[in-house]
Amino acid sequence: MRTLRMMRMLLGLAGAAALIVGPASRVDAQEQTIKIGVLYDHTGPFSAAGSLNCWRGAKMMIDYVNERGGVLGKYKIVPIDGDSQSKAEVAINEAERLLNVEKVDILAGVYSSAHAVPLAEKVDRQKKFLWITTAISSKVFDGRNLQYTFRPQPTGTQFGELSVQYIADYAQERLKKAPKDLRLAIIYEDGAYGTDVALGNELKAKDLGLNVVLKEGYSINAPDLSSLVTKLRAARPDVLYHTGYNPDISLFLRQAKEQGLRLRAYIGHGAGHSQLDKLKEAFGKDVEFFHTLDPIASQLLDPKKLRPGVGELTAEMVKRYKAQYDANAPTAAIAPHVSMGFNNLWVLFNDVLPRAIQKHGGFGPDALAAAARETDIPDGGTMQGYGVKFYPPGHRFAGQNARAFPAVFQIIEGKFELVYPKAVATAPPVLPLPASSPFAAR
Amino acid sequence: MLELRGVTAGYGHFTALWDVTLRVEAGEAVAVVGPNGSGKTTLMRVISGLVAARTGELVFEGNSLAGRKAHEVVRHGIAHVPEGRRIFPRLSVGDNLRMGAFQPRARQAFAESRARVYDLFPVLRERERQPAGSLSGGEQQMLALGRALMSRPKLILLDEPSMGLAPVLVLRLFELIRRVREEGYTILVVEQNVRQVLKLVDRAYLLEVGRIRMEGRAAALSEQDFVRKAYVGL
Amino acid sequence: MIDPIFLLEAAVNGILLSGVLALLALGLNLIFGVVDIVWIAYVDLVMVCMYLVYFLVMIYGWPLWLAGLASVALGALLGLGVHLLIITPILGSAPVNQLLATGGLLFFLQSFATFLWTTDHRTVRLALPILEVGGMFLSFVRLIAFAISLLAMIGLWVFLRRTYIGTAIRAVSQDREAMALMGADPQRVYLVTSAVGGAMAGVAGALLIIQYSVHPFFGAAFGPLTFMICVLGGLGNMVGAFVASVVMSEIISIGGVVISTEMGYVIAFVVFIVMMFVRPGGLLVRRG
Amino acid sequence: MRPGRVVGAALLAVLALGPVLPMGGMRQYVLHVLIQIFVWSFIGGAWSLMGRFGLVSLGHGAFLGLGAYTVTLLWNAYGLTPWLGGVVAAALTSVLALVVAYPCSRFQVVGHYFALVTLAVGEVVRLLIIAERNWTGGSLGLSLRASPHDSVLAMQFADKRVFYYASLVLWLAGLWIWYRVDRSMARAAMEAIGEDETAAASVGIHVTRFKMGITMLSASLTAVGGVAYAQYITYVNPDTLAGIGVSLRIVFAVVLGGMYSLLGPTVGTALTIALGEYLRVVFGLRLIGMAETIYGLLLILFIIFLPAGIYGSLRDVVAGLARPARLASGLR
Repeated sequence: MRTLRMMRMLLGLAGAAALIVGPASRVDAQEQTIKIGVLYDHTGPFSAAGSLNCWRGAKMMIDYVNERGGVLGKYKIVPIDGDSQSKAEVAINEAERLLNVEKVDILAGVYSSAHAVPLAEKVDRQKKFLWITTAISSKVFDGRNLQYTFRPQPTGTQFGELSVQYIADYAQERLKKAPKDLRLAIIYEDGAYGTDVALGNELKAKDLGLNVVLKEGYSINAPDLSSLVTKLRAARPDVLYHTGYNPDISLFLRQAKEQGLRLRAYIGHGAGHSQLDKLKEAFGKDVEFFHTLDPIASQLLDPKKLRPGVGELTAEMVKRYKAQYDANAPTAAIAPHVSMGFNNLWVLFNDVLPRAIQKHGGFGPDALAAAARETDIPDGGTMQGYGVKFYPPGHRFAGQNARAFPAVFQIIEGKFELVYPKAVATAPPVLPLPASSPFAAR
Repeated sequence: MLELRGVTAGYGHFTALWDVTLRVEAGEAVAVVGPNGSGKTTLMRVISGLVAARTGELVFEGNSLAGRKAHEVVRHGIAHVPEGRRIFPRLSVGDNLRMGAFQPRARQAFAESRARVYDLFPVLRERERQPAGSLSGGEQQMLALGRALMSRPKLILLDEPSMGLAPVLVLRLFELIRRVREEGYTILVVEQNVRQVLKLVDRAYLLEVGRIRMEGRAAALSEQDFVRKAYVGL
Repeated sequence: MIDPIFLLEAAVNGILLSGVLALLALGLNLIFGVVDIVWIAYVDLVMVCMYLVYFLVMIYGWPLWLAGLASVALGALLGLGVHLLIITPILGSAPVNQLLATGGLLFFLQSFATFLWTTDHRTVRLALPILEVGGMFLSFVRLIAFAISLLAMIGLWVFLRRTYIGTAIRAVSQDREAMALMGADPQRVYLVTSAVGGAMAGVAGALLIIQYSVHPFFGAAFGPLTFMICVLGGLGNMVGAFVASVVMSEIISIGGVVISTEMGYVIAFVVFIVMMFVRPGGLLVRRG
Repeated sequence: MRPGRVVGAALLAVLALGPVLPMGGMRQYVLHVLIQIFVWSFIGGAWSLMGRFGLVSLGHGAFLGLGAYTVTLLWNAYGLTPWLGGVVAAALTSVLALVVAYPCSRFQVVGHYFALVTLAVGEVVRLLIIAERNWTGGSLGLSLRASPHDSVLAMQFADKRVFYYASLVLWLAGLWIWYRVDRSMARAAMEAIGEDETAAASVGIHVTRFKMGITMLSASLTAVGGVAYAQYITYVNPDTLAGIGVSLRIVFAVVLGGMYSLLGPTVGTALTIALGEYLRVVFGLRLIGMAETIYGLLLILFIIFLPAGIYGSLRDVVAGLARPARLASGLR
């Protein structure tokens, strides 16, 4: 009751503000097109680290919706692309341009958490609607009570927590040690993304009484990580938790191998660790049995475990990806980033937008926000397995999807296999690293 | 041998030489004297090609030098010993001499030229392996002269050879230059030490604010107020 | 307290890293010392050479040594090109303009590489053995890099000290005008220097691509460190550059293990700043 | 002189009316770009105070970052108003400038060496921010804690127009300071230093003192610019506010415009920002990387063909047409 009144008040306030800002969206509604700003990094280091794949997923979803006549069969989506160039200040400039010059109704995308954190604040202040598909840092929402920013994607902290839970669950059974006797090391790129995941690792480890022997951040631009490897060797961890982008994890793995780092399990968390093709190009069989965490790449899920109709969409995504971008890609190797762009925009087009138009009278920021708050997709209702229900205004993480969860994958015989949570697993995990791995403890 | 007609030159918007006409015959020694800032050094740089003349003609042994770069002028047989000696301080004495014989014609005759330079300046032979920067001022001037001789020039341009040397060394230096002259080289020298230089040369020019003010045989000039003018710059 | 064995390992890693840094610094230092212009984009030329080796080896299947030779040739050509097209017109300009023209080249190379090859990072995978010595592991690839940079240093030293053109290069670096008066065309000496410096970039490219992934922003990580090593070693002083590489690498490596990776670099840069005041002519030259 | 003044007044009037001019829907974006131009022009002007006297610093990112981080940290941790925080930031930056500039002057570190020393200082500050990630946020950067509503004390406003006028005033103040320094007694002296250090010293100018003064002024103004930028963007990050990238960007803009003239830094900054935005918008996602490639190419060409900067070269040409004689006397 109280939340409702507060929401109504907020809506009123926001509505008044929207009148001042301008009735642009109402005009657009008559033309029956919806302009959506699609903001990813097409240049700079982030583009290869997954941003481009997100954009491909988003683009395929927009094409898909338009080919079927648009949202509700009549509102065509007009995408306007923006390039953040992997730089926070450019991301801010592009957001300004998309919102104020191109007058997009929705701003969607954002790969890097380092961009999402300042962007969310600025866009929300302008009372514009922001739909984050990829950036995972919990700092985007934490305590900021954003009203117009929503994210179906799980948070970095959830990544970090899940990966520790996974090891704790299997410690006795596979690693033959009580969880509290395991030695964990956490290394992370010190940007928004790595910091957040590492925090999740640390919190969960503390929670479960696990022993963290080393926690160290590094900058993705570091030209040499051999001293970090030496420190790790000195700390003798059983399990290494690593969060990084790509050139930096390649450098780390190479130096770790050269310097003889030995582990019983290696767990990466998305981004660079999810780019199987890159990892295999650089390290071949050496990366066998490495783990990564991500929202589930849709094609890896068993369609039978999802709601009816969702599985077909996944097939559509795989078909389009192969036709447009990489005909030879093995289905399992399509990066989860593609799914993030594809699936999370699907939630927007299929759930939020129709409700905003039919129930809230259009697709202005307020209608969209109101519609998003009513989103209630049960688990298994999206291509990536999770449901969608956003934390309400006033909540510490207002705007974050409460039902999102990542999953743990392992490279087994050159493919990603879903190994955890057990409920959705498609294969049992291989723990500890078998002797065939050059990183295996001897 | 060398003839300048109506040469004007300068840097950027600044003109240092105005309409200079000057002549050096083969076997002669000629001096250009004048106060500080009168354009003497610019004159030398124009002849050796470091500064391009804006107007006028430069002819050496019947060939026009107009538009030639410094490294091309050397090939015609003009060696320029620049103001401040400009030896290569971190190269050894021997390497300095080797560099002096850079152009192919001179490089072929390297051993012979070096023997001649060592005969003229025996101290350089003793210091052959030392870095040139460690030599005394007088020795450095010898090296600069010797290095110029290595290119087997016909005409030597000397820019302020006595600068920065103690008076007793200046006398010795002029003695050396006289010996170089006796070897058969033609010399054009710029000097502030007018009294000494006039004893050395056949003819002299007085340069003032970029213009030739006076010209004549050295013996005749030294008795006029030429000397005073050159010092005071009236 | 950290186990001494790991300090030793850090020291060894430092030596191996110094091979990488010296490779980058030697060619730049030659150019910097002679032409007296900092090529801010030097490491980006190395980046271009790395791409060449990558494509030749991974796409066209050339053997690595042949691709390496091609890289050296490309480096020399790039050196010539940069000198002719960018440096020559600004030889007489203010130092800041010279600095910035090559800075513009840096922007250009980074974004043109993005345009041509996208931001994908690419790796030449090479299975070379790893040596294990008393609980420490030595990367064979890095040992080779170190050995070649040592050879390159000696080679350049001999070239500059013992050959006629090398001596002329040193002479030009000391007094360009005086060398013109000797009959040497400074432009030609500069061209030789830029070509040799560029060829060194090619050598570096061939050796770095087997240790690092190449991407358009490769230069950013190494650029500043490379300039500082050149100055620290003394301009045009090959032995100095090598020694400076070792000193900086050791600080970075040991500092990284004892404190943290970034602090290793912080200490290295602070040492550089202080050395500039104490020994501006380079590590091996006393003030005077 | 008179027509110049009229043009100037007209331009100022247009700028003052900027936010109310009819621009259709572009207003917010245009204001955003203009605010950036004002702030970065101010910073460029601060840089040129040193640059024009031969003190080419590649480390102004250090001053910028120190200023921005000081204010943001003080506000976030202690709620200290940016007005006071700005003073603290400027003071701290001056101290850093002094610590670097004094030995540089004392030990005659000039030219390329000065540039590289300052470059190292910029890297040290950037790396320290990253290394001290526990309280600076590391590479992640730091968000300015939002004040609940618009506040002069917190220097936070939802409306861009406030920032627009504030940055306009800041920019004008920067020009005024530049002009005063240019006119002051120090001018002749400093120019003498730029030409020839020993000559200047021998005529009795205290070289070190002048260098210190100008360096500290330049650094603290840069810090103020950093504060303004942080307050507007409400987010600080070591890569955008410290390190080489941003230092080079400042220098580029100034040299491009011309560092010896009052409006040179502004012209250069406006041009680089506008060009960057324009190329990005024009090329969009076609020919990825092409926009920046052209930008780099233009920078090289400008520096080769307009060495005095765009504004400087233009002014020379105009002055040359009007008074050819005066130019000749201006050079040695």
